[in-house]
Amino acid sequence: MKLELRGITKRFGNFTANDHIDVIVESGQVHSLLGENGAGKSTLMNVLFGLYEATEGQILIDDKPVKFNGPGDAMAAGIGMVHQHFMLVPVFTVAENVALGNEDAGAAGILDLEKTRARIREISDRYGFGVDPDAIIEDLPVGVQQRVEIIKALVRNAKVLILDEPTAVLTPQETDELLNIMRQLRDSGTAVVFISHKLREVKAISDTITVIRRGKVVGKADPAASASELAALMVGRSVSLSLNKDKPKLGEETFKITDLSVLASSGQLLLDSVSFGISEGEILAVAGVQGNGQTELTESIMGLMDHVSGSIKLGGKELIGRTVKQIINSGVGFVPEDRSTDGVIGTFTVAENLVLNQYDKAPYARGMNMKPAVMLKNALKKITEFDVRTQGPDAEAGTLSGGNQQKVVMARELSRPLKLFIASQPTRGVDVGSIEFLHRRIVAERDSGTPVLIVSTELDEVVELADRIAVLYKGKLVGIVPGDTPRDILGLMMAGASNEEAESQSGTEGKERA
Amino acid sequence: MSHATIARTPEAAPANTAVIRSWAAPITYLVLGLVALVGFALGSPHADARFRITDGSQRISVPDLVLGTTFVGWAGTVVMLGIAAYAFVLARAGRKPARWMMPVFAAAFVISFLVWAIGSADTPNVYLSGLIAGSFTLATPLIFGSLSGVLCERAGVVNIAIEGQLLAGAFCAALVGSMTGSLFAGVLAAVVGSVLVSMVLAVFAIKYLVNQVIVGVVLNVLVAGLTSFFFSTVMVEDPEKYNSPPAFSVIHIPFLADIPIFGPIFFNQTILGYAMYLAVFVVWYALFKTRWGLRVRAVGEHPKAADTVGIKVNSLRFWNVVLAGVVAGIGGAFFTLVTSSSFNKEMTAGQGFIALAALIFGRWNPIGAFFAALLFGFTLNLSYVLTILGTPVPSQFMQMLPYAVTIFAVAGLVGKSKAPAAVGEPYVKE
Amino acid sequence: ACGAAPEASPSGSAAPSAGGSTAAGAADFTGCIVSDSGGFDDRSFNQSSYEGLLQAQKDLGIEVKKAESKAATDFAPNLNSMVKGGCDLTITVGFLLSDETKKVAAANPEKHFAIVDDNAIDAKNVKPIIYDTAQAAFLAGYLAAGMSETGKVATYGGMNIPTVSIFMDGYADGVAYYNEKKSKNVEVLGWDVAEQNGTFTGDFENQGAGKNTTLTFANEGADVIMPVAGPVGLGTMDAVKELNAGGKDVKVIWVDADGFESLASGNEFILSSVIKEMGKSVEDVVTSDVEGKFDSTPYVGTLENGGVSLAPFHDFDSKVSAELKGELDQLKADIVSGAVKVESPSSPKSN
Amino acid sequence: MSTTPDLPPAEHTDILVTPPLVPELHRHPEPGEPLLKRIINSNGMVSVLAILLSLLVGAILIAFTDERVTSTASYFFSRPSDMLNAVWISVSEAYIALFQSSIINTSAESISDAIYPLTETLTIATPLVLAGLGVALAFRVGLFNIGAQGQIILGATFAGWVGFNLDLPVGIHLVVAVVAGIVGGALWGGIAGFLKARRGAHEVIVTIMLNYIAVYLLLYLLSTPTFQREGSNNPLSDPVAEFAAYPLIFGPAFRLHYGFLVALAAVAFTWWLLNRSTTGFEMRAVGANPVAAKTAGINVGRAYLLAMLIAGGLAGLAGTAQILGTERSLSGGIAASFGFDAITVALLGRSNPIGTLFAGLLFGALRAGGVGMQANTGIPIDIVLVVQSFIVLFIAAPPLVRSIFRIGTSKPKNKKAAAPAATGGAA
Ligand SMILES: Nc1ncnc2c1ncn2[C@@H]1O[C@H](COP(=O)(O)OP(=O)(O)OP(=O)(O)O)[C@@H](O)[C@H]1O
Ligand SMILES: Nc1ncnc2c1ncn2[C@@H]1O[C@H](COP(=O)(O)OP(=O)(O)OP(=O)(O)O)[C@@H](O)[C@H]1O
Ligand SMILES: [Mg+2]
Ligand SMILES: [Mg+2]
Repeated sequence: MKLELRGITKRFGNFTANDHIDVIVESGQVHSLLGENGAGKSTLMNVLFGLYEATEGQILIDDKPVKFNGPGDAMAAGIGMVHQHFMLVPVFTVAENVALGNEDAGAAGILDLEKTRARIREISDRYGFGVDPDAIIEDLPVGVQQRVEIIKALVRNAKVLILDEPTAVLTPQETDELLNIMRQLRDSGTAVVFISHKLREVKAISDTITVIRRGKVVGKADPAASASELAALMVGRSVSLSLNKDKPKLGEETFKITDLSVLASSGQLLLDSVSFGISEGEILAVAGVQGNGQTELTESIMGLMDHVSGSIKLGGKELIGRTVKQIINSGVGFVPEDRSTDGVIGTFTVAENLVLNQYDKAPYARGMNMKPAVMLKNALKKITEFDVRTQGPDAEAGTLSGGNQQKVVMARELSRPLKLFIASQPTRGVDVGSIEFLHRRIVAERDSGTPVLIVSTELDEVVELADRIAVLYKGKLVGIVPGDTPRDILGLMMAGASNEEAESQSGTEGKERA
Repeated sequence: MSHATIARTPEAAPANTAVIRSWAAPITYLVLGLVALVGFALGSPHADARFRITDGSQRISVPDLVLGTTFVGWAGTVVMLGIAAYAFVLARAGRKPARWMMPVFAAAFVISFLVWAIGSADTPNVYLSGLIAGSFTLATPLIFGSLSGVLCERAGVVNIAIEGQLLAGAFCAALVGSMTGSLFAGVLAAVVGSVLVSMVLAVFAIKYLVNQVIVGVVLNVLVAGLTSFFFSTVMVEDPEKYNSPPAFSVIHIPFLADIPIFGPIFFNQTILGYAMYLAVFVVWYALFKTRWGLRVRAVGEHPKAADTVGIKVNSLRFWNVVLAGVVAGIGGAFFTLVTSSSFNKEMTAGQGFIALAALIFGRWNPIGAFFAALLFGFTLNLSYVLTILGTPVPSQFMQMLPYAVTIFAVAGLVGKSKAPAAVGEPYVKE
Repeated sequence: ACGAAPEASPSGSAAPSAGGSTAAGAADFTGCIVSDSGGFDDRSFNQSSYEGLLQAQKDLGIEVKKAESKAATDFAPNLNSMVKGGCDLTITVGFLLSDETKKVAAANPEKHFAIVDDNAIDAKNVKPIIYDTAQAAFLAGYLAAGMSETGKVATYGGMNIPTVSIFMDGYADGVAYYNEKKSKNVEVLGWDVAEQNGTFTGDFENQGAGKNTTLTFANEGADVIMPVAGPVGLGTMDAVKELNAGGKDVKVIWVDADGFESLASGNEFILSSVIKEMGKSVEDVVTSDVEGKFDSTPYVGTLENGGVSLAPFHDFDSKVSAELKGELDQLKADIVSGAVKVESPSSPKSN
Repeated sequence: MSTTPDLPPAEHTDILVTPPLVPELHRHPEPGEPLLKRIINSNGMVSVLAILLSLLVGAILIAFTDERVTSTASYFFSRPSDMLNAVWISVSEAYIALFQSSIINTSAESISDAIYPLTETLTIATPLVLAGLGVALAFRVGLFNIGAQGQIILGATFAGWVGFNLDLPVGIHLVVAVVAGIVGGALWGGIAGFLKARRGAHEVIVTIMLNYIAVYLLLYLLSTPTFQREGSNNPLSDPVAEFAAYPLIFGPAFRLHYGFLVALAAVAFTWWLLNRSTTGFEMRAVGANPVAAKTAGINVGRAYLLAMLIAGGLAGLAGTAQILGTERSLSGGIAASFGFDAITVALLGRSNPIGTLFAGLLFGALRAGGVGMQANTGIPIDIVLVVQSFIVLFIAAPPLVRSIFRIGTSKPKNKKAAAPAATGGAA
């Protein structure tokens, strides 16, 4: 099957997200789309999948024009899509999610999930997914949810499979497995459209690469080209892909966690006797697949979790048992992992969001009375300093792009004297240029003598920033290793191996590969 | 390199869990147990409470149940305090209260309370079957209303307009029923009236993206205004012609209707009464066991996900709201074709809001809403019965009983209930 | 829809003045009425009073205006707009309007007012219209006790307020009097005179509650039931129809008007009614004002002046024994003469 | 300013309107839109049109049920002018009465008679605005407060008790009574807030139930000697002491009392609280995104409790407007239906204090006008409910009004209505 997009244009209001895009996707190929944040990749795929209606242009299948009135039509035409943000109903089982929209039903529409279960098991076995059809989605780790999305597409016999940033939340190992699955699919004749910001993966898997910038195709790239060439094509200027930071000047170990355990209300241990410390002027990065306790680690430091035991000391003072407000006031800066739900309030203005946890302190308030003028002045300053792209301090934060929302949170947390700085996924969804900037700010905070705790699923970022790396697996601290530990060892540790095991294992594997 | 790292690990054994002590349940049990001790055991009126199961008009005759208030009060208290103590033991050990504890405790409490209350009355003697049957009758329109709410909210549309739907149904049933003299036409008109209300809700909420709470609240006012207006201008002018609808008669199923207690509830109802049971079952079955139900729930939880698999979110929502109108319309007809013989201004008297509470209390589940409405009907009926038997409690406090019980149940036993995730959010597609 | 146009209808006379119509020979008198929050279609005292005014309009050709109150907040504006609208006599219905009537009457000494069911105003231009309903209800209680086969009779109210509980007091006292006379032990369900506490549906709207309450009464063995709850009583009628269809023998004593005449259906189960002649007394007050004989002495409806009465038995006439009829007549005479004292905490107090 | 190479050069002169740092996505205002067109397309215009449309709907109902219209309709085809005439007469009569009883009585003989209707409008608007503020405030915190009715009742009960039971010096008596009213309402609202914060009990259920309980509680109290009027056993209290009542602003000829100024002060207070105070910031944050609020150190439960306390207090003030302002003695109907109307008022006012003030005034006018219309023309006051509802529906759906009148939009579509999504999700 050959799929052709011809002259696709998509406008939102008077903003053009896709501008006369031509792409041809052939079966038996992995076709990658590269482009910076907001370039229009997802939009293009949503048009192709019938979720958005193209403003102009045509979609052709095997040279015949088709018209999709909705995803249903696209699926019927053999197109499957794994969305950047999962399209799974959290309270449904795997089987229900897979069946949805394509249900087997008996008389009077009575559901028959048996066939679906069988299909799931079959596909799961074929690709080694290990997915239980009766598991509830919200209980599953993201990696498994990812597979459920792929199963959804495969069950519908997709001839074209679109994968929009599928690797953003996977471990290196899982990523490798996914790439293997993609190869299997390609070899069985499926056309795969792959979107990723991770140039390494793109280079490894692609047969064809199309680069999009500001909604336009700027050309094709050779998978053999170097990463910095690809980056330059994407952004339109040369980008420095590595951060030059000085050696840390360690001070006192002012932040210390001892035997920290956190329980879910079900009694499950989310963190299991975790102990470590961070010195002034040091960045400790926590690596690990999502769902292994990183979120709970940061949230329990912030006083956001119930059922916490052990000790968290900052400058000798115990944090456990204090309120969130007290903890913030004792000088802890916190960038939560999900900026849109935890970090900013979408219907508040940028200016308000910039003082979200400082609103009741001087100079923003005197007594109960707030001072909007001071807030505004602060906002103008921060907007310039952090290069927040917004229509102004009065714009609602929800209208900002994800990257700019992230900058608002960073600006808020980094602009007061801190005794500890915690950032979860500090650059998630941020484009290359801004990553550079934010990383420099984090390092500057370290250099001013603040202990810094970074949590990131992005291994590149961890390696880039960390002076030391801690790895969490199923709530346990697997080990703490130096910042320059090789990636494959980290990967193995993230899968639960201790650092000694990982080193020996990666040694043998390295040899096999070589 | 094994994928087992991500798959669920069923062997996730004790090593991965620890003790959480939750004292909420034992404390609640203890407090209620002490209430029972002071009220029902120590405060026993030392009389016999007589429960009549049959009243002689049935084929089957069952002897009266006579219970000593002192005995039952103490027995109940012992059971309740026993459960409370056991709950403390479990909590200490970090274990959750056993599943049977809540229902057994609730049963002990209700039985002791009932025996105490009847025993304390001037006439310590009650017709139990009538008490229960009356509860069902009072609950029937509430149940229809709740089902309407369930149908809307499961699809992601808030339905504050249940009151308006019921009232519109009641009005249309009375008007058309009177003019045609036909029960069928009356019910049909009720359905049409209520569906019209639904459609306004659907159009404003889905097409014009107006906040659904606003539309619902306003629709209640609008329907109250319209029906009162036409009541004053049309019905009052000639009540014989416009406001004397026929009434559904009771269909008495021989033999079965004579089964003590259950007979009158299940086998001695009007068509609309039987329709209520059917509706509860059908809505439950359809929501949870059919293709349609799966889609409806998906749309209410995550409309975009539903859209990506080709489900027409807004049209499904629209038709669900309309269907909700059908169900509420039948409930509305119940007011004028079963309960009473004519329409009256604002005669639904806030029952739509009670239905709303019942559906939240019932956790958006038809069966749950059924029992929640029943609890309400039971306490309401009990308050009537107790005043009839004569109690020293002022009538105004008896009238508060069902509302107070609902608050207790919601605050003490139910706690948070989780609405469908996307309820209230319009779905907009680019 | 395509009838013929009336010949030469002079424009202007086609539209009678709004809100009321002028009958031939209109006296230059405007009689007005303000309801309480029950509204004029309450099938109770607002409606009866309004009907009395309409009757006066018909008979005397006066001009009539009405203002219905939806809530307490409407009383003042309604009353004001009546007074400003040139009403000579304004009738206000219910004790809730007492304060407002007093105020407006004081501000407009040249206008006349009458207030139904309230005796709290002592002013030259306000005539209270009240009823000693307990007297008639006493007869009804005696009748109910005499007719009950189960030895249990019942009553319930809409709300526990004096105008309602006075019926219930009289009824219960009548039963007690019967028991005393006959050494019987007929029980009254739903009202306890000593405690002044009993069964109330909580409002005057929910007919379902009336029906349910009545069914419960029947379950507990009552076979004569007196609802004192306006339209809620229609729920009792529905229940009684159902009960009789199911083979029970349950009768109703209606209140306010003669239910046998006023109800659309179910009147075959109306044993009798406790009549409160609101329509007639309102009409009388209007008539005497038109005739220039307005005074402010309270009108108290009693058995003696016929302001309250026990309605005829109609269909039950043959079933009420002559003996019982005789006793009732004697009882009525005794009450009128004062030989039997009927007293309720809610009875009108003379002031 | 070289960031926008794709703009036509002409626009560069206009660079002042483009704030710095705006990316290329920035939407430029359409140049040269004529003023008239902008007015026609504005939201204010939509509101006016919405009111007109609603009055039209009302007119249809009035005409439909008017006897003169129905009788002339029978021969419509032989002489249509009669019917049209009758329609005109019935509708214009009704609306003139509505206007004359709510704004200015143009046929009055004295100035005081002429402005009397306006003072009535303000009088009725007083409790509407106050209770509306309570509902609006709760809305902004993500709580759907259906309980204003019960809160008004409790407020009136507390204030009334102080008013007719205590004997306090001039000045102090009123203040104590008003404070008692606030406390009563706050207590009732606070129960719902407390149960929400502590037990997660759904505020919709709790407030609905508390409304009923308040009604029966009041009826019970009115049957006790403490509350019942001396020498009467009607459920009616003594009037409040003269010095416990709000003084009348324009003397005894008008009902308008100082409670109206209290309402204006409450609008200002609520506006300040929500928009300028740290507490308001917390409450709005919780309403907009409780998770983010919690992360920012805001105590969500406390915000719920506080919001319901204040909302209840505002509704309690509405109760004082009733008991210390217009009614003066306590009866079962003291709250009328203000608690329920308040929900609509708050929603129409987009949960914003100033909006609520205007919505309350509009509803006050309709209510006052409706009473007069009914008294003068016999049209049931229920028509006012119908007109009110249509106004809210039309105002909430500008695209509908625009499409009916075929006018363009001046704002991007799909702007969500004011009430926070959290509220919808809650129900
Ligand atoms: N409601 C809205 N009104 C106006 N503009 C909006 C609105 N919502 C989004 N935008 C615009 O759309 C963009 C946000 O889209 P999105 O969040 O997908 O971008 P992104 O790819 O995450 O951005 P970035 O490149 O910063 O990571 C922003 O440029 C913003 O200005
Ligand atoms: N619903 C929308 N409304 C308005 N603008 C939108 C909308 N969706 C996307 N856009 C705009 O289209 C641009 C392209 O967005 P898209 O999500 O396609 O980017 P992308 O290339 O997938 O980026 P990323 O790498 O961050 O996923 C965004 O910058 C945004 O400005
Ligand atoms: Mg993006
Ligand atoms: Mg994307």
